[in-house]
Amino acid sequence: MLASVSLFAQATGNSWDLPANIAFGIISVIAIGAALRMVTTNNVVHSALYLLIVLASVAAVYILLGAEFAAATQVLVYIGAILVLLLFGVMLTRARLGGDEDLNYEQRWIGLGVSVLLFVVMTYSIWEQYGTKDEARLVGYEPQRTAEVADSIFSTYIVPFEAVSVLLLAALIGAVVVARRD
Amino acid sequence: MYLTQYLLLAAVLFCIGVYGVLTRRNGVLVLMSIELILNAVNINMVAFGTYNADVGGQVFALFIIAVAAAEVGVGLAIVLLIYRNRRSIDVSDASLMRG
Amino acid sequence: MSIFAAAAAETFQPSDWLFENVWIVPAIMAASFLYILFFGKTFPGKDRVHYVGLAAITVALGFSLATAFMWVTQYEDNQSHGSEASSAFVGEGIVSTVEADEKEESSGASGQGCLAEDNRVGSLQAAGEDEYALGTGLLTDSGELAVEAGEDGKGEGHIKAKSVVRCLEWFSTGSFGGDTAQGSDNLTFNIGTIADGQSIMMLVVVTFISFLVHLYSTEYVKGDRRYVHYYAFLSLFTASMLFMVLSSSTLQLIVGWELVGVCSFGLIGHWWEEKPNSDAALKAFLTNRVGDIGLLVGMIVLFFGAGQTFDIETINYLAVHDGLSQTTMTVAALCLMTAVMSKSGQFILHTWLPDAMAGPTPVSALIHAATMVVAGVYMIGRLYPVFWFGLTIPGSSLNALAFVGALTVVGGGALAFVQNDVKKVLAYSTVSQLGYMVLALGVGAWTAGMFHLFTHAFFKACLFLGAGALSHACHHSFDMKAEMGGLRKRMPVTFATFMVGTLALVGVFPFAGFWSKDEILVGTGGFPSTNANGNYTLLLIMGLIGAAMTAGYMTRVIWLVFFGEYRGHVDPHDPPAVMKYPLIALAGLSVITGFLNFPSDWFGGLGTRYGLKFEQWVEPGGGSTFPVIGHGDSNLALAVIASLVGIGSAAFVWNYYQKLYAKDPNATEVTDGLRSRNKAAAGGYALLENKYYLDHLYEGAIADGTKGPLARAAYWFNQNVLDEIVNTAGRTSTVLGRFIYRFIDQGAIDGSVNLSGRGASESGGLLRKVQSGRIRQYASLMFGAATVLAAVFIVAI
Amino acid sequence: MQSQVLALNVGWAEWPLKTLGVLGVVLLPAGTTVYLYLFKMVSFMQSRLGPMEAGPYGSMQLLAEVGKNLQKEDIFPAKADRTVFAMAPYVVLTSTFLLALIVPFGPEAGFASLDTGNFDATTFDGVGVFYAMAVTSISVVGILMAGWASASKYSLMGGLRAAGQLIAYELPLILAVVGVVIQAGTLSLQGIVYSQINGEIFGFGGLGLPYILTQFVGFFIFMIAVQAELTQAPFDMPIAESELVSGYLTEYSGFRFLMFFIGEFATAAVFGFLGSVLFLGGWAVPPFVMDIFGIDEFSNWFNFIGPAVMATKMLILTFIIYWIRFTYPRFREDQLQKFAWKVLIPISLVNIAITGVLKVAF
Repeated sequence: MLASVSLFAQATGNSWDLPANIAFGIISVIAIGAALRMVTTNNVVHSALYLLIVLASVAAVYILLGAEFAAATQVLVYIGAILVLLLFGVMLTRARLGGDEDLNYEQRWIGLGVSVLLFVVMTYSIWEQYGTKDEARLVGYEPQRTAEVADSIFSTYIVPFEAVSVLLLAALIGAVVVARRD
Repeated sequence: MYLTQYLLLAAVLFCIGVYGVLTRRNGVLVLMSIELILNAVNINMVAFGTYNADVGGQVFALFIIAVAAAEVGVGLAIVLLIYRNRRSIDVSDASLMRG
Repeated sequence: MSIFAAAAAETFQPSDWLFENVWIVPAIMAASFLYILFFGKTFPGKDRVHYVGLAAITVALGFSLATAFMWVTQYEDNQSHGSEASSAFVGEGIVSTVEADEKEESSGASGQGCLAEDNRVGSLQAAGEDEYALGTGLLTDSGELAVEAGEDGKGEGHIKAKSVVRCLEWFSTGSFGGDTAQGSDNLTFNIGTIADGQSIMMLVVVTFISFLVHLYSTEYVKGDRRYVHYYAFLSLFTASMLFMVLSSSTLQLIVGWELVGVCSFGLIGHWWEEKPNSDAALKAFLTNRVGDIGLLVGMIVLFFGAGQTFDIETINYLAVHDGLSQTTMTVAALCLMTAVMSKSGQFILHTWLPDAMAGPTPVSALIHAATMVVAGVYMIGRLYPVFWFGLTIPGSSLNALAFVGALTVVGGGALAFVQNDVKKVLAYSTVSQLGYMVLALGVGAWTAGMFHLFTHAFFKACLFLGAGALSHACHHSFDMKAEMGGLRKRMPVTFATFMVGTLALVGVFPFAGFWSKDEILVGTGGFPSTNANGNYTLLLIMGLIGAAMTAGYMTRVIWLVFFGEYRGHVDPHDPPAVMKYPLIALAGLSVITGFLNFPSDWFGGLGTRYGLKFEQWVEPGGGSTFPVIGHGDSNLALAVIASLVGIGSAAFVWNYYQKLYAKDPNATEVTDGLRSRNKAAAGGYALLENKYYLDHLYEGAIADGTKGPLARAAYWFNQNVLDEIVNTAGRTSTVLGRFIYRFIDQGAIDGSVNLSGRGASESGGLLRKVQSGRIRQYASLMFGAATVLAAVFIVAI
Repeated sequence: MQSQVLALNVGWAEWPLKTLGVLGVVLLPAGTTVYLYLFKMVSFMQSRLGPMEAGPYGSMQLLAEVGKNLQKEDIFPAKADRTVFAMAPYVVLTSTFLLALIVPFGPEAGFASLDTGNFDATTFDGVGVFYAMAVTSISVVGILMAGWASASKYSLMGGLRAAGQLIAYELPLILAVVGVVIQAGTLSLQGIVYSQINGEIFGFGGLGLPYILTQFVGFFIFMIAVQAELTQAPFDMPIAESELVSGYLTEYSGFRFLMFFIGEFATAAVFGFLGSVLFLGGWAVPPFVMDIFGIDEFSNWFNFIGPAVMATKMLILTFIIYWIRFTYPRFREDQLQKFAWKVLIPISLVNIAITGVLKVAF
């Protein structure tokens, strides 16, 4: 797959658009398909594994957007920690093998209706605002350097950073307090 | 390459996440759907960051990832607590706050 | 070679890894403190925790000795290389010298980045002129000191070493508005180290004494209930003292200053279960707080005066080059003087120091004799231009600092006569000796003051550790009248070392105190043909009286402790080896350290070659950040007079006790002596016994005096003013309240409240049906509503 | 733009070669270490006779083992979740392959560079080390999948234990590397190699400055954490044969077991590569050796010598790993967790703090 992308990259004189578009297409198809399966499958663990695919695709999207540090963080935190935690949670509660018929709410039309409505509204507004207008083009963007990210975290965004660190501590303590057995 | 396509991908994932939140009975699955929503938001963040050539988007995506980690930690703790008390993590059963 | 060369002394920049990284020494001690603090209790066998402290202090001592060695080596190397260069400068005259100086300055400044370059270079032209004026050998209007270096020939040809400053940015702030020394709007606070003769000298003194005290304490506080705590504090103290000594900014100095204060507090109150000890700790702490306020205010004054900088070098530079107004310096110096008076036990804030003897004796040796109490003296030395120009009495060539010092010399010495506790005698002696240091700094004999600090550290530590050995032997008592006497034969080593320490303290040739005290007396310039800076005849006499007193009370101690009959009831012996060897080491140093700075015109050729080494090594280089300081000529006649005065006083006291002994071997004082016969003498004794009533003054007059009237005034104000207001308000509101209740509350408000309550209740009943308690339904509603809202916005906009 | 997407800056013709290269980098060291250490060294160490029959001195034993496993029947337990069961070993191997992808074997010898910014060997920027740490954590998912899909309580317990252990030791692993990153001032693996070449020991540059000298605390923690990440003894609690009958591997056999097995040894080798890049100077030889031969670190020679140097260093590090594996008895589960959280993590945090202070000070 990536080889073909690379092929296109050379064929089009290293123009970025085509290979990136192809890569994006493949990634988004995988992501959307996995996401759909994730919310419809009858097996909790399968659902978590489909989430894994979605998360990995999102990491690929980050790389496509030049945000490599975010991509690595996505893999490290989401796949390495959050997903494992979720799998833990599944296995500690209801790791039933095989399908589980009552995973979904009976009246799923409400959810379907709300999300379709939401989708229509969002798509409309996005298309209206950006569409295929010229100013919405991403051309010749540079990958964002890790050093810049670090610098801006520790200067411009130092206050949110500290807030997040306090939040993590609070969540840690909170999780322990909530889940401990006594 | 258009910004639009990333935003649309994010919108699709977001809506799927909302559907998951609204239809799943299992608490852990609800949490997973919320993660999906957060990821959709993150794509937007990073896409706009790249669009504006500003690392701010990426930085906030990182913050959201950190917050998501905290959220999953606490959320799972709550789910485990519910499971321990009721032997079930069906969120439909947890309706003690009925008016 | 003469005036000019000395006025604009050439400098060189020592370069060595060690000078750049002296911060390692305090860092080691801080690490040791943290280690002991966190792991001390779980250390394998917590009674062996001293290994950690000892290891750390040994490494630190090695580092400081290496640093000092490197400093001295570089200095000496430069002398041999630089002599031709310096003579070349002489040929070209003053202008080239100043230019050379300027080059040195600017390169030094740019290399370090601590000083604002433009600031410094910009004012150098003026500086050069100043120095020219100085060079003519006159006192300038600003009270700067002119020195005639040509005649004594001491400073001749010596190229001073510049201090090695290394700074890192600590933190920076937004703009305060206005110009700052850094040149930009943002204020940057640096943290850094200064390595120069003064700080390296202190480095060696502190680590060395601390090392010996660590060693000594292994035996002295063995089995103590807070052994771990003790060693943690020793490490912290050493770390913070070194931090203070090396600090390159006044902010950092304050941090170190307060940290040593905390350690002092903790160690004085080491045995806090006993009330007097914790009282003493509190007293020390509170007295120091008085000074600390002065310190803070002074530093803040300097901060703004010097264009918003805490950098010591910048402040000194500005002080020397008229960058600070006379008023600023006077105010700052007066405030800082309070701090010095409290920390360094100057008269009248010295009262905490004798009480501080409640702490363990090794601590007294380390903190309350050798190192911490000289922090004030050190600060004067560090910010010398500020003190020197700031405290100069306007319209005269006299300096207020000197008078404070001289008063302390005599006042502290007199008190030492009436103490029965051997440690308290030593404590007052410390007060008195600190007075000498301040006196020396006040009269402009900077080197003499620092040298006395240096020698005093060794012999006073020797005496204190000796006192500790005595107490260790005599049932943990320091009462020399009740528990001691005749120990000469029972504790020969202690006696010998104590004797050496005493001789050094009294200033007997050739012990250390002789040289340093003599320099101070010379420095006062009160004696004919000493060529010193000032002309303080009165202070010279006070200094001599102080010398006589020192000899007197120390003879009294020696007699009461080591001669006569033994009056205690245990069998005292010399202490074990770990306590003995520190004593011997210190006694040895008390003999030889004096020779580091013996006058160059003594001992013929030996003097010219090896004399005044301390001065050359320690004295700061150049006139850029330091006022030109003078060196009096040594004077044999003055030395003889001072010695004779001491010996005479000692002989008098000795004779007194000898007679007493002949009358009754067990007597320690005459019951029918002068005091019972002469009213004036009795009064004087009572005055001394009550420590000039200072404690009474502080407690009775100041504390109680302000407490009582203040309380009464407050009570009156409370009763008559506040209560009246409250009562009136109360009465008014009662009337008003009744009115409101009847007409407004019952009618209008209650009515509307009831109405809204019914409304809420009924609408709640309607909405209740939505509240199913099902999260999913809530979520659907939330998302649905948000979507609808978004759709509305899209359509509307 | 070229440097942006790690996969796209490779000419298309290089792709098959690179794919083969990655396969080789993962499989060859795995085979070597298995043969050298698992078959031979342990036999010497434990004074017993190792495999001697297949080929001269048993040199064909490896092939025999592979053949044996390939021949075996591919068994799925009756109640197993077949898809997940089948996928699990691939997920574990994916982690290893992704890790091998970024190891630099020479100035330009590598499969994918994650470096961005300037490439003039002075300023390196990128996410190399961070990427390595991130992909390491993927294997946890594979292990949980294997444990759960086997439909066996031994497997499930083993999988949960393994995941717990891997998460617990992931932290010290990352934190130990942070010290190196601080000292090198870059996340890029290539940058770390260069900064070790250009380093000086008190002004003496002949040895460069392998970070094992300054970051020895980090190195120890790294090696211990690697040992635990590989679930090698003394950290082999998850596959404890005596109580969990091989943990999450219980139900695996034949080809899929072989994949896990290869994954374990290949990961050890790749961690060996990573460790030598981070702590032993990577593909470079000490600068004084370069001086002797008159080459510098940008020389093309290193694209050929580099892999050999790396292999040597890797073999040394994996030797240590297996040496410890065959020497120490197993930790108890609670001891294992305690060791990670109460010993390794605090020490590595202190190490980071001290490194930071020293970095600022010097």
